[in-house]
Order: sequence, then structure tokens, then C-alpha cells
Amino acid sequence: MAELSFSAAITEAIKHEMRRDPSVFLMGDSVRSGIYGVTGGLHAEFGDDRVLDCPASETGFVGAAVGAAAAGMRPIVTSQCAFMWVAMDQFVNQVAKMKYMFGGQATLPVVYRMGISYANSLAAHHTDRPHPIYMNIPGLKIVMPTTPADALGLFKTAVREDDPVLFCEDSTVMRTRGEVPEGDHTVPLGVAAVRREGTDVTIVAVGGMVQRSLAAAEQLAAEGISVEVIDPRSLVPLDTEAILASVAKTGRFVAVDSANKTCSVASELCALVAQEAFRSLKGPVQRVASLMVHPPFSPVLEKLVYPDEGKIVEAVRRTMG
Amino acid sequence: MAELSFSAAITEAIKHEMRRDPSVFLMGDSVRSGIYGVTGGLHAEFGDDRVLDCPASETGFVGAAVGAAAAGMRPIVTSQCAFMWVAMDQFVNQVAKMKYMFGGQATLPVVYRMGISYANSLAAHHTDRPHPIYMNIPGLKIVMPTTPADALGLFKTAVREDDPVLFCEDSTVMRTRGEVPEGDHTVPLGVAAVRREGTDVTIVAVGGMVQRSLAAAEQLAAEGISVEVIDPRSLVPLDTEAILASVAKTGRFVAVDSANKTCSVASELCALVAQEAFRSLKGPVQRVASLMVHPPFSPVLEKLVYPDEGKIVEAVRRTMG
Amino acid sequence: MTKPGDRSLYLEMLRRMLLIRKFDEAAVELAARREIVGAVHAYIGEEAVAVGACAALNDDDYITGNHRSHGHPIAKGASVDRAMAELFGKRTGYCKGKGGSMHLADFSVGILGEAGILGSALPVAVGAALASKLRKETKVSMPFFGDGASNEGACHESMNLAAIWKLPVVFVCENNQYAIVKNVRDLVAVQHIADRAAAYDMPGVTVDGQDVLAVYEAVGAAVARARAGQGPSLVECVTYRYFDHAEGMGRLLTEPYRDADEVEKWRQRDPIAIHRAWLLDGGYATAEELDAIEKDAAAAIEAALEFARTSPEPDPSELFDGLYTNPIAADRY
Amino acid sequence: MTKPGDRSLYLEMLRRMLLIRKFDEAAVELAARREIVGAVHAYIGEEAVAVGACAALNDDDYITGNHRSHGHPIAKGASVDRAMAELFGKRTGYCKGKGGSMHLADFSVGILGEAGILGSALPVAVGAALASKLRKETKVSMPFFGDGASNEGACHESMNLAAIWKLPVVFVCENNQYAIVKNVRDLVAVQHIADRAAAYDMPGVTVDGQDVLAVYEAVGAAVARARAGQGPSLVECVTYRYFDHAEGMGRLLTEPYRDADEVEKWRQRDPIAIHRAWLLDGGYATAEELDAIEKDAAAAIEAALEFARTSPEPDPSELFDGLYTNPIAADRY
Ligand SMILES: Cc1ncc(C[n+]2csc(CCOP(=O)(O)OP(=O)(O)O)c2C)c(N)n1
Ligand SMILES: Cc1ncc(C[n+]2csc(CCOP(=O)(O)OP(=O)(O)O)c2C)c(N)n1
Ligand SMILES: [Mg+2]
Ligand SMILES: [Mg+2]
Repeated sequence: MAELSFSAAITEAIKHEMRRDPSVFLMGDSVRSGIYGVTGGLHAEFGDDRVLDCPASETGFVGAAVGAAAAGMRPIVTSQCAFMWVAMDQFVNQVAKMKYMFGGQATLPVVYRMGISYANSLAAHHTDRPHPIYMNIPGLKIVMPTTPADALGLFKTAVREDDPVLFCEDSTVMRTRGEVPEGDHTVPLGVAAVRREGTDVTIVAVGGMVQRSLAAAEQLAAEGISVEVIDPRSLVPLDTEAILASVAKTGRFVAVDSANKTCSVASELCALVAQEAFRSLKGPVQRVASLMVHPPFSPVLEKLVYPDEGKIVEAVRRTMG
Repeated sequence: MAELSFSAAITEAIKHEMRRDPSVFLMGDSVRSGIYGVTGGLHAEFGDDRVLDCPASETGFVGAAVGAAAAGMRPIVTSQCAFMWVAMDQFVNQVAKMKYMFGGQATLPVVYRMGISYANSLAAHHTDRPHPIYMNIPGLKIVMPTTPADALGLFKTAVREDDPVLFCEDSTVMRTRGEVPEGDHTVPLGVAAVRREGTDVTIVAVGGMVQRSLAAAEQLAAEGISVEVIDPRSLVPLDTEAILASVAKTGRFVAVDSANKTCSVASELCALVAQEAFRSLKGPVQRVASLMVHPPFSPVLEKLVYPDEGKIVEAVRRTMG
Repeated sequence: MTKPGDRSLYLEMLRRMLLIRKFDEAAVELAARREIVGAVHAYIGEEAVAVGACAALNDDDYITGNHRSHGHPIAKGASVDRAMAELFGKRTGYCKGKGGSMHLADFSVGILGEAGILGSALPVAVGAALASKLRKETKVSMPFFGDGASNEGACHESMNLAAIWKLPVVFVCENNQYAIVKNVRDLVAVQHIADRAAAYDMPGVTVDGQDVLAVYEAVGAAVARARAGQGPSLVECVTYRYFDHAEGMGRLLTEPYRDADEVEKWRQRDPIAIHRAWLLDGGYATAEELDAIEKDAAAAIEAALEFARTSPEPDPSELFDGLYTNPIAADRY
Repeated sequence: MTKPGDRSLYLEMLRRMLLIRKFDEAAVELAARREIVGAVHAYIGEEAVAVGACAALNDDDYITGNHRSHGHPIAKGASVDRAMAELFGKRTGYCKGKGGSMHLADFSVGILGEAGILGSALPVAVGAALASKLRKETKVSMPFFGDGASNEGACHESMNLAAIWKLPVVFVCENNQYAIVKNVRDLVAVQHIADRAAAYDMPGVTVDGQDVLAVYEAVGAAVARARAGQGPSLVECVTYRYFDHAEGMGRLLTEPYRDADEVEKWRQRDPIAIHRAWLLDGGYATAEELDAIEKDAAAAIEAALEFARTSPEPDPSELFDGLYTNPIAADRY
């Protein structure tokens, strides 16, 4: 077991997969340099053809990646979700639809690394959390790890997948450090992890919200409320069984998501639970998500936008009360 | 009271507003011609400067419209939601964020007419129902009328709004005919309409799903189940009070949406109700939305994708049982 | 340069143009009487472009198309049976009924599919070329797109990417002078769309799109350049669509957008008639031989119709098939 | 043509360049010691572009900017106090703390705001020009964008729209030769970004971006053309950024992307020094007068810092302010 940062775990996974399979290559904005972290240094080992810097032409390179995948390569694309709006047509109409629309002819092994950056005082243009938007689009697989071990294991799985995977990297966990198993460690898609066991309330938290939920659980434990915290790890496929089983046990449900609240993952999970575990519910489901406003630059204001420990604790109390 | 089609009602509204206010003008793909309906003939009355055909440069013209609005005009943009993915950055980063990010300096009176076309055998590229995606983005107002009278009244309100409005035109209601009030009829945003009163179950249905829900209600009435059908008319702002009041009365809730189910409006509404009207609920909330697959060309397959009367009836029975 | 020895190629060009013509005549008729549903955009009048361009390609080269794309796959060597079955939404269609008229694809002969969204397939075509280059293959990628689509941002990005990476791409712009009801003069600032090649430091030529051999030569030169590792080119083929934008659209027009004279003038430059005359003039074949080719093409389309009509509809159980290679329980969501 | 009578304009150019220089020197320092948060992209070295270009505009003409945009508003006449307060996220800032460094705007002097997303503000600028034309005004719209941003599809669409509609737009490309760590040679296929103007049948010129008067003249000609209803132009200003892409980014580099010599060479062509020398040579002012201008600029930035530091933070109750003109209960959702 080595200790690695989340970010270094992804670097390891990329290296491992690039060494293993010559059809894997890296492309994106400034990937040779380390300015966005993770990919710096890979160029020295793998050279120009496998570490390809792209111009600011996201429609072009997002589409080129899926085209290269259709032609037999396995691209890893590096970008930030904030820059992907300009390429949205390629995600919706090519990446997600190409295989289905052509009756299954295409095989599209491509990974899009999506930096999800928030709580950084970067203001509205650089602070999106669009994962629920991508979840609304069939044909994609969506991963959002929260620990270094999962980052490593899920990344390798993503590269080996024959379907397009959006690999969401929550900026608030990039510096987390943790133990990473030796060997060819992989983590399957669609299997949730129970981060803390509990009996009174189930929290399902997405990405960076897992840490905040664990902190809230800790605080609530002191009050005698036992909280189970589940990290779904992949949003598509989603481990609905694990979630429903936990609610069957606890009877109470809180979903925590960094995305804007309306039509968020929190909404989706609450709907799921209220529809399929209704008879188990002892209190109202609770959404804790971002306020429906753009992240302002001002740190004083920005921190009001996202879920935090306090809001999660309150939500748990509401569902208990 | 005149009888008009839904589509003619929008034409009337556009004409009325263009006559009333010289800063209102129309732009979009082939708006002079009638090929997409609604706008044909307006060029003859209003001329080149007020009916402006645009090239297939949606990023360009979606952004140009909001820029013209910021500079004091009141553009009405005509397009199809399927063509708006290429312009997504302009919606997210300019239309929705510009005012907030600049501390409120901008005033952005612009209406985007979004054709939402489905059940037409046009295959995946021409068959999107992305309204939940836009709902996830703060800063927009989103309207989805279902009757000619509301189309007329909401369109005029939209043009007079000082904020960006997405005016969603569900292709399955474009040919509906109905009475339209005389005079300067307007309909406010954020006020739902009860399309059918009932006491056992509340259905909230979006756009073309209202008709299908009314048909289901009719069928269920024969079985002695009394269904209330609510048409929210605008999705942002949303008349949550009307919805919660109805559920307080009926104790059962079904949401019907043409969008893809995951993170749909149906999910949002179910989450809302399960969170805020939990104590009134006598059975599980139910989502009826499109299956998580792209609309296939084949009519045999395509019709399986969307909610229909049968699926709505089943959902009502599930929440009763 | 055309060579006398290429007789079989020249005859094959005629045959493929005729196949496309008859395929689309059938498609328009089927749509008009609602035997098939959805949108049908006829390629009639433009056949020389797809056929001339694809004649310069190998089977394993790539093409992508757009909404007006029955012609491209047929020119590239797709089966008219499976293409027609797809227009009928049948299980035997290229896309098993999932794609329909605007989304034909046959990966087995390099047809990476068609996009109903303007410009959307160009980046994909660039990506196929990138794969070709990274694997040190010599496969060429050829996206077809219209004068209208040339105004999409995707077009700019794709051309610049192909240029800086020196990718084997031949951009074929089918300038049929209209985007739905708008003349290219009102939508594109330059005289020739090929002039835009200068913005990417690549060759751009404008060629007579009614002359299949002219297209073949211009595209052939661009393909040779691409295969030699010298990078992309833009070939603008000036052509004309005889019919309105899509079947049924004429009825919706509130203003005329072109006059009958113009259509007539272009019909006088019919690509099939031009090529036929050239074949006869050059002594490549007799009128009887050419008539036989035409008859065969007609028969092939008749057979395709029969195949399509008698093929089974997809089964409801197939709805989710093809969504993922490694399926998830998509019906669960 | 520069005229001897324009002395006050020439001195004002120096003053604004100095204001920008000192503003950004302060900003970089503040960011380095984390007195302000977020990203800071210094415009140092490029001041002649914004100042020369904006000198050709009236107060009610429009500009839009990008992520590297402290210089544009100052050049257009924004207050350094409110700009600095915005960098501090204070309530007295131009955007009341909502925008920060990358999103300054002052609608009262035609600054329609800055985009952190490359190319994203270009369509907006085109729209302002459209409004100007539709209202039969003569206001000109001037989007500033970088060599990197020129590769976005938005750029192509905006230029073509402006060209076909003959809109009063002057596209000012600040070619500082790098996009983060990539040289323009590796990202743009043409020698000069101005060459791309040919794709839209509009004039394109490349000008020395270190010479404020050269910029002023080239942009001035384009502005005159735009105002006369003759349509858009593209002016490429070749310039250089002295600092790394953003404050703090140097530390993250794993490979060097340019060498110290190159930076030194460009520093020898400092736009402020060049203009100062020209003013002295031409006898427009004495060294003492110019020193006084510099001292005033320094004092103005000191005052701006004081203003920003002593201004109040936004109040939590202001979070939703400015989201809508006609508010909805946004906190309800
Ligand atoms: C992004 C996008 N915008 C608009 C449309 C609607 N549309 C369909 S075809 C067409 C015109 C296309 O013109 P062109 O590219 O010249 O092709 P042609 O039909 O002439 O072959 C338009 C505007 C679309 N399909 N996609
Ligand atoms: C759509 C988009 N893609 C990528 C980025 C990340 N990014 C920020 S600045 C930059 C380089 C910009 O280069 P240029 O336009 O030349 O401006 P400069 O920084 O040189 O002034 C990039 C790629 C972005 N902000 N937006
Ligand atoms: Mg055309
Ligand atoms: Mg630059």
C-alpha cells in the first residue's frame, strides 16, 4: 500500500494504462505541461504522439476524440467542465448518440476527464457543476470518485471500458491523500461504497460532498444520531440497490450534491427513494444542493452557495423531526 | 373570443408585440419563410430589419441576440432545441450569467423560442427534450404553454419581461386549437393552471404531457379514481404553492414529463413533493418520463420511449395501491 | 488526369450516380405518399459530388455525411438494400431502424455515419484522420458538408485542427447554393467557400460539381496529398439541388426563394446526362451498354424496395440495444 | 495619421498605459501574497493594444474583453477604484463582488463585460453592433480576444455574421504569441491571424502591438470604416506578455515553454518606454512632465488600493441580487 494524493493516483492510472495499451493516448489543453496538474511529465515518457496538446477548440477536439475512438484508438481527453459547454453538441450528439443511432456499429472507448472546480473564487464562468446535466443524456457513463484508491481503480476501469466515460474530478478532493492498493487495482462501475455505517439516516453524497457529509455525521453522532454515508462512486450506472437497501434499514434519506439544486442529482435520488422506498420512509427526504444562483467571485458570498456541514446537519435534523 | 391554433396564437403574439414596440425584432434560421411555421408572412409586414434570417451559426446568433438585448433591443430568437446544443455556452455563460456576474448591470429582454420536437420519427439528432437541463441553470426563465390562449398570453409576457425567457414549444401541441380571449390578453409567469379538478391523485404534467394526462384522468374516472391535473405553464418560476396545495388535498402525486427520466422535471417535482408535502403523502410519488434511451427512428420503437396514457394510468394505480 | 484505361471506373461512376438518383426518386415518392415517415432530403442533382469524391477513396478510407446523405454511403459502396431498409426503419437496415434517413452508416466500408446537426460530424471525421496518423496508416478521412454547415463553428475548429496536425482530411463542401431557403450569397461572406481554406493554410479549390470527372480529379489530388502526409485540403463542389430542401417543405413556403428558371438552367447541366454524354463521346461505351447500366440500377432499387418492404420491423425488445457496448440496466433509470 | 495637435491624446495614452501597468503590478503582488484570491492574468507588456485601440473609440462605443482584461476597461475609461475593488470582491466593485478579476464591466462607458470562457464574448459584441445598426446609430463594437481564442468556433461564427450583416465591429486580436504555454505557431495554421480575415471578405491587418500609435492608427481606420457602414475588420496586434499566464502558474510548469532570452528581447520593446521616447523625441512633453504623469498614475493606483481595502464586503443578503431584473423567489428552488 502506497500513500498517494488523489491527483497523483490519476497520474498513476494514466501511466499504467498508457504503458499497457499503445492505443491509449492523451489529448487536451496544455496536457504536456503540469499547469492543470496530473498530466505534467507524461510527455517525457510517452512523446508527442501520445501526449497531444490541443488548441482552444473544444468542439473540435472533443469530437476528434470520439472519432478517433470510433476508428480504434482509446483517447483520454483532459479538460474542465467549464470549458465543455462550447463542445456540448459533440457530447450530446456524437459521444452519447453515435453508437445507438448507428445501430450499435460504433465502439467508443474514450474517457473525458472533467475537472469540476468550485469553491475557488474563480467566479461564474469557471465554476460549474454540470454532472446532473450529463446524467440526463443517455449513452454516457459517469464516474465521480472521492478517494485516491477509487480514483486509481475507477480510472483504469474507465480506460478499459468500451463506452464513453466522463471521469469527473471534483476540485475539492484533488489534494486528498490516502492509501492505494498495490497491483492492478481496479474498481467496477456501478458499485457504491459505504463510507460510514449508521442506522438512523442514510446520506448519499456526490463527490466532494462525501467529506462534508462524513463531518456532519461525526457531529450528529455526538447528538446520538447514527448516520450512514454512501458514496455512489459512479452516477451512471448508479448502485440503486445499495441506496434503497440502506434506506430500508434507516428509514430516512438525505441527498447531498454540489450541483445547482433544481434537477440535480439530489433531486434524482430523492425522487428515486420517495418512489421506490416510500414504505420505509419515516420522514421527508431532504435535498442539500447548491442554491440556484451562479457562484459569485466574493469568497464571502461564494461559500453561501454550496452545501456545507451545517446545512447537512440541519437537513438530517429536519428528516428526523 | 377567437379560435386559433397554438401555432397561430404565437404568430399573433409576435405580431402584437412587434407592432407595439419597435425594439422587438425577430431573428433565426429561415424566419422569413414559413417552413418551421409561425413566422411565415411576418417579413411582409415588418421588413428586413425586423425579421432577420440567420446562417447556421447558432453560437453566433444566440449570443448576438443577448448582446443586442444588452444594448437595448428586445430580440425574439427562433430555433429548435435540437440545434441549440451547439450554442450551449452562450446560454450558460452569457444569457444566464451575464446579468449576475456583472452585478446586475445588464438588462436582458430576450426570448428564445425553442421548438421541442418529438414523436415525429426524426431520430435522435432532431428529438431532444432538454428543458430539465436548462432548469438546472440559474438566471433563465422557462415557459412551456399547452393551450393557444396560454401560448398567446405567455408569449406576450415573455416579450415584455426584462429577463431572458426560453419559450418552449412542444411539437405535440402546436396544432391544438382553442379559444383565445380578445384584448391584450397576457398570462403571468409562475402561475399554474388546474386543468382538471380531482380529489384522489395530483398529476403535474409538462407541455404535451398535459393532454395525455387528461386522457388518463378520463380513463381513471371511469374506475372511480378522481385525478387532479395541473399544468405549471412556466417551469421557472414554478408555482410550487399550487402543486403542494393540491397534494395536501389528494395525498398522492404523479409527475409526467417528456424529458429523459434521470434528473428530469419529473424527478424535480417528485423530490419537491416528497420533501415538502411528505406528511400528506398516502402513497409513493411516481415519475413518468421518457426511458433513458435516444429516440430511435423506427416508429415502432420510438413510441415506447415517451410517457403515454397507459403508463400514466399505471403510475396512478401504483400510487393508489 | 483521367486515363483511357479507367473505363470500368467511369462506368461504375455512372452506375453509382444512377443508383443514387433512383434511390432518391424512390425515397421522395415513398415520403410523399407517407409509406416512409420522417424527413427525406433528396440528393437529386448532386450525385456527381459524392460519386466523384468517393471514387478517389479506398474502401477503408473514412467518410462522414449530413442530413442529405443517401448519396454518400451509396457512392462509398454501401448496400442499397440495407440503406433502403433503414429508411423504412426496419431491423435489416444499416442501423437496425434506429437511425433512419438522416443517419445511415456502414462502418465496414468506412462510413462513420451522418449527422442531422450541421457541422457536427466534422470533428468526428478529423478524429478518424487523427487515428490514421497516430497509427501510421494512410487512411484518409472525408467529411461531406454543405454551404450552410460551413458557417458552424465546428467547421472552423475542424479545419484548423486538421491543418496544425497535418491530418489526412479532405473537406468536401457541397455548395448547392442554398441552406433550406437561403441563398449562399446571403449567408457566407466570401465568393467561394474554398476561399476559406486560406485561413488554415491549406489548398482550397472550387470545382464544377456537376462534372463527376472534375470532382474526381480535384478530390483525387487532395486525397493524394493527404495520403502523402501533406495535410488537409478543402474542395468546394458547386452543385444544385433540384428539389426543395426536404420532401413536403415546398407546401410550407410563404415566399418563393428561387425561381423556376434557375432550376431549369441547372437541370440542363444534369450530372448524369453530362457523364453519359462524355462516355458516349469518348467511345467508352455504347448507348445500349449505358441503357443496360441504367436498367440494372433501376432493378437494384426495385429489389431494395422489395427487401425493405418485406423486412421485419424491429422488436420492442430491441429498444435499448446498441446504447452501450457494455450495457447497464438502462431501463432501470 | 497622427497629428501634432493631438498632444493631449498622446499624453492621455501614456497615462492610461501607466495606469494599467501599475494596476496590474499591484494585482500580481496582491495575488502573490494572497491578499486577493482567484485568478489574476496580468496584461503587463500588452498595454499599447488596449490603449491604442480604445483611443479610437467614443465613450458610447462598446467593448468586450476576456480573462486577461484589467487593461481593456481602464483603457476604455473605467474607474481604477471600482475595478480594484472588484478584484477584492468588494461591494463597491463594478460587479459588487460578483465578477472579480475576470469579469469587469462598466456598462455606463460601453464595457459590456469580460468572459472567462474563450471566444464567448464575441457573439455578444456582434449583437451590440447589430443593435447599433438596427437603431441606425453609429456605435462601434470592439471585442478583444487572444490568439488562443481565435481557434474557437465562436470566433468564426461571429466574424461571418458581422461580415454578412456589414456590422460595425472591429475585431481586435491580441496575439501575445502564447495560449497558456503553447506557442501560436503550434495552434494556428496561418502565419498571421489577420490572414483569417480573408475568409470573411473583410480587411485584416497585422500591426505592431508594442507601438500604441500604430495600434491607434490601424484600429482607427477600422473604426472609421465601421462607423461609415462599411462593415467589420480584423486587426491583429502582435504583442507579448511578460509574465506567465496567470499569477502562480510558473510554479506548476513541468517543462519550460519559452526562454528567458525571448522574454528579455520583448522587454526591450516595452510599449510604455517606446511611447515615452516618442513623446520626448517629438517634443510633446518634457521628461519632468512625463514623470509627473507617471507619479499621478502611481498615486491613482495607491488610492484605488486604499479604496478597495477600506470598502465593505458584500452582505450575505446580497447573494441573489442581480440574478434577475424581475426577481423570482430563487432561493425557493
Ligand atoms: C446546428 C443546426 N442548425 C440548423 C439546422 C437546420 N437545418 C437543417 S438543414 C439546414 C440547411 C443546410 O444547408 P447546407 O449545409 O447547405 O446543406 P443542404 O441542405 O443544402 O444540402 C438547416 C439550417 C440543423 N440541422 N443543425
Ligand atoms: C473555452 C475555453 N477553453 C479553455 C480555456 C482555458 N484557457 C484559459 S486562458 C487560455 C489561453 C488563452 O490564450 P489567448 O486567447 O491567446 O489569451 P492570452 O491568455 O494569451 O491573453 C486557455 C486555453 C478557457 N478559459 N475557455
Ligand atoms: Mg446547401
Ligand atoms: Mg495569447
